Amino acid sequence: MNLKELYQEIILEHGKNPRNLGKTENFNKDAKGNNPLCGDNVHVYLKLNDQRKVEDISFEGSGCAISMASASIMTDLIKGKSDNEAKEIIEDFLGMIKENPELKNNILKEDDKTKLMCLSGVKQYPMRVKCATLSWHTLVSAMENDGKEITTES
Amino acid sequence: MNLKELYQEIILEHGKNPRNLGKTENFNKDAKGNNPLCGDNVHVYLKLNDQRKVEDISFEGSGCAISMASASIMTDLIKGKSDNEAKEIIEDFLGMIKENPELKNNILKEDDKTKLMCLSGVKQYPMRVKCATLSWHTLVSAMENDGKEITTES
Amino acid sequence: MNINNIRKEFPIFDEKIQNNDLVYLDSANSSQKPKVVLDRINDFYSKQFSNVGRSIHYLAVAATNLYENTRTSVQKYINAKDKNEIVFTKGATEALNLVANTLGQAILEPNDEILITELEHHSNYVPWHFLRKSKNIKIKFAEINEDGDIPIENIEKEITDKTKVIAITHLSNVTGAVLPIKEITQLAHSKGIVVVVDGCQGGPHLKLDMQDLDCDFYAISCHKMYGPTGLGVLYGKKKWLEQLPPYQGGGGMINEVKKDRISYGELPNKYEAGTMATAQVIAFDQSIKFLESIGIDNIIKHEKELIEYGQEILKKNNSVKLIGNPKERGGVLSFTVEGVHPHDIATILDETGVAIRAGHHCCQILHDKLGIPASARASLGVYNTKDDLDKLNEGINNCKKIFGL
Amino acid sequence: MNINNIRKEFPIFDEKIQNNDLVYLDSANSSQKPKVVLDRINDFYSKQFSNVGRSIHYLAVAATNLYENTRTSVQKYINAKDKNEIVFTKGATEALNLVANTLGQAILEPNDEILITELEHHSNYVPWHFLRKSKNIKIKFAEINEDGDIPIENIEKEITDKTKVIAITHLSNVTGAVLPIKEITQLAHSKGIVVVVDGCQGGPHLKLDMQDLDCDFYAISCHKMYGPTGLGVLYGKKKWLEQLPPYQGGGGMINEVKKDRISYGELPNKYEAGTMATAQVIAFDQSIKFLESIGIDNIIKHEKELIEYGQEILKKNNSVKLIGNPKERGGVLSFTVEGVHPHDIATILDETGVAIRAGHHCCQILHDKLGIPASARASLGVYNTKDDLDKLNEGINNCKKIFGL
Ligand SMILES: Cc1ncc(COP(=O)(O)O)c(C=O)c1O
Ligand SMILES: Cc1ncc(COP(=O)(O)O)c(C=O)c1O
Repeated sequence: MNLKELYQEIILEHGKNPRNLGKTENFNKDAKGNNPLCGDNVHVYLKLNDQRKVEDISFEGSGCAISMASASIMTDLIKGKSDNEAKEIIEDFLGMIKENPELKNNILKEDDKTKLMCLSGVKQYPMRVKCATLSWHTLVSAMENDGKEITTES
Repeated sequence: MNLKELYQEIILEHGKNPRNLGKTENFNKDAKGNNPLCGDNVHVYLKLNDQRKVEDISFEGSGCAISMASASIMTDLIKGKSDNEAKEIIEDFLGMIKENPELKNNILKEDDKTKLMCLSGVKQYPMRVKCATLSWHTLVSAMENDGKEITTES
Repeated sequence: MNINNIRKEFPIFDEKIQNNDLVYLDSANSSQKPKVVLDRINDFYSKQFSNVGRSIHYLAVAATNLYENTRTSVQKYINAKDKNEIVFTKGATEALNLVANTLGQAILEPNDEILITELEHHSNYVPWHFLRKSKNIKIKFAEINEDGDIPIENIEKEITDKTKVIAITHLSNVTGAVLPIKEITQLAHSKGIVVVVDGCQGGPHLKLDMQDLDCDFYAISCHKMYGPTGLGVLYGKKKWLEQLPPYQGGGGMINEVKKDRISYGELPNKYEAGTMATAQVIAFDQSIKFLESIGIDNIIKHEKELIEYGQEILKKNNSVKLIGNPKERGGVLSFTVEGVHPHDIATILDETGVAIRAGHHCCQILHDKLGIPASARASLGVYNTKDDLDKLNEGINNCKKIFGL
Repeated sequence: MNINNIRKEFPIFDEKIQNNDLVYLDSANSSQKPKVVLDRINDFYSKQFSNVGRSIHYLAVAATNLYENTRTSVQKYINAKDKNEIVFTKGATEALNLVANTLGQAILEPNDEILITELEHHSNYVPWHFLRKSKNIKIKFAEINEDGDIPIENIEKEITDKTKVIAITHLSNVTGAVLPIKEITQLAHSKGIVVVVDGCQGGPHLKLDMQDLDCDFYAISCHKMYGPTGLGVLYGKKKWLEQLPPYQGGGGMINEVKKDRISYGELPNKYEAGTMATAQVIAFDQSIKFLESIGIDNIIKHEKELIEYGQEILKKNNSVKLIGNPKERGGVLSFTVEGVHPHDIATILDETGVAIRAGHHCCQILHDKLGIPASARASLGVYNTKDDLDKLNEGINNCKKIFGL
């Protein structure tokens, strides 16, 4: 195990200064996520325009460095993408955290992929995987806008 | 341990042909006893006359050789005794089964005491003590006539 | 299947019980435990112990994984669709209480009927009885036939419009009757009735296949399945476990807790309030592995041979009366001996190391019906042999001698 | 009290955890187990195993006696008047559910109030919350003061004519505050209010004297008292246990069972339905003996020294903020580190073998009140040393380094 891999510079930096924190104006989709075990929670707000493009995205919540960094990086990368692109990125990210060694999508630029790969350190810390994935699961729920609250147990 | 001590002739004989089995006429006190663990039950009927003498006593019920013999011998010995004498005999019997090596009362004749002592074999069989004492506890309850059903758990 | 090797896995058979070899014929009460299970308990406590599901340090993570592994093993062993259909409880009794209580809260209305059978263990009657008082529910009893079986017709004729639940044993712990759960479930489901199976004796003796049985709930007693005490499993179809309210409240089963409201966690946490029987769950994985290593088909075959042999010798013994003559008998031989009360039989057998049970075996309704206050019961485990049954028979002969019969 | 000898009794400290010595600071979650307890479990299963209270053969009688011996040991250890005031449960959570459920059935009326505190663990809130829905009961919360204590005035001012039950922790698993149970009981009883104490943390850390506390119920978690998992104890005054209805139904808790009625057994059977955690109960006797062999006064003294030392070093560490400053603190040091989330602290500490817990510790109400989503908690057992606390402090410094603080 390697703490350095888990707490890379970029994670610490995003954790400390998360981007897109707050409640975006005129959001039209949102969802809450919750980790009952530890009390972490996140609320993702999304503005999907008529062309089904993510015009704006933000989040509120509190959590550890990993979860804040993950939400921060996620919102950064998803902004401006179409909903189909977003879904592909999400799936790719969750697949990478779960088992794949690399990201596979052709949507993100290399340096964006590098940012995301910084979160791969959690793979060695099974109990922390939920921290990294909560905001992503919540984003899925927001996009589906089924109003169902997400918990990390699933 | 010694099965021969537990199943003495007299026990087997009383077990097979219990005395005073049935519901005595004109009883004025009675009580039920029950061993929830094994389903044994006994119902003791008592006729206490104006001089507080046990004019008649009988029992109904089903159980193992030990419990039938015990009820049979008990009813035999208690018949004709005053209620105070009965209480002393009961106490003495229960004390003997619990810890005393011998019976101490001066009420019973020697050969009646010998009959009772035949039940002392259960001392080596802790789970069978309840079989030997159920009818006696039930008799106490009948004499007090508090209507409380006796279980062997106490 | 080599019975000598199997016996060697159970340390208790190395012991002398009052100078006798142990002839253990009380497995329907609780089975003995193989060494692998004991070693697992010991290893877990001495090398890996931590509480599960709460902390995120190394030991806690490892323990949580081990705990969840057992859930998966049980899922596979009983062929459940989803691991979250497996709930750990303190025993089968708690599992049945959980089901009765939560069905009572969620779907039962006054005057609804619960159909149970005359074979039921108190653990599958008393929890429903509670609903009589709290909800004015009615309880009906499907009758046994003269063989101690419950033919499906006896179920069918008790079903009314009001029947909401059929709660029934898979294998009677007294007559040994194996009930046609699959057919009962088909019948019940065709009428929208929930089927709850008391699988305490099914667990150790039968092949467990939830997809085949298709029942809604199935309760298992781990200590009868070569596992630790203080542990049971409730299988429940996901749609039920998701829909029903929680049973006990506490740590671990919540989602969000506020002063004015509480929301509950998802499966499997919802039904596992408080610190669970961690070590027992983790060790039960070894019980499953033990069963799998022998193979349930081999176990069934072995026990069938023993049951047949036992019936044969006991039938030859005049004054022995076997209880029940079911079409399919599993694991249990109950009997009475003319002129000797079951307690006396048990005591006399015990003197030579033969451990059986005497009493009503928590089935008073059945004993009332049979018109006997108690019976003697020899029940089998995977470790028993024909020799054990011979010793049983010798013991019975000894009873007859002592009682001058 | 020789700490090195005590540590030697716990096999887990011989293990390396990811190449580190184990610094176990998660005992409020669950304690480690001394070898005597593990040996007892193993011995019982491998040499003496049988179910208790049911059969009358030799092993069954012996097991029943051993089981009841533990009841007597617990009675003495907590100074209860009667052994039948000791009920074995699957855990403290079940014990609290039992009390809430049966009080709910027997004495609570709509609009009655239950008074709990902001310190309560979910296990002492959710079971009462169930009564909100089923019985329209109100729940009130006594507030903590700024030290994380519950002074008796804060209890007193929430009491109304409608208050029927005060359910309260003996020792907070977050702030470590030891509450004045004796005084609270006096106050409550003067108003006819039932007092239920969550003794999960009281069990391992305080002297337990039911006659002195005089509470009506006291719930204990055996796995936090150096005992096996899957076991709890409910102490209840006899008058209550006799008067209240049963909680779970099943084998062993009945008196007479008929098709149309059931009567229940007497104490202690009434509350012990189904096969209990036999081996765990029998082994718990060794946990009691272990505690007695050291002496609770020595344990209290040792832990007090550690708590004081821990407070001292953590107070010196700037950026550490201790949670609570109670008059009397037992067993627990919770804290936050400015700029580092508790989960990150736990992960970083774990890397050097220091096991703590991070989260809300099943106390969301309290964390809401404190305005923090989570905290880090180091909790003590009899085996901890000052060295353990030094390693904790080093670990915190390491967090600060990694986070550039
Ligand atoms: C104060 C307190 N109450 C209740 C509980 C629940 O105890 P258990 O999980 O053993 O049922 C705990 C332990 O987590 C506790 O610390
Ligand atoms: C058929 C049946 N049902 C229920 C039970 C109760 O199981 P447990 O005591 O493990 O809760 C038993 C065992 O005694 C049983 O044989």
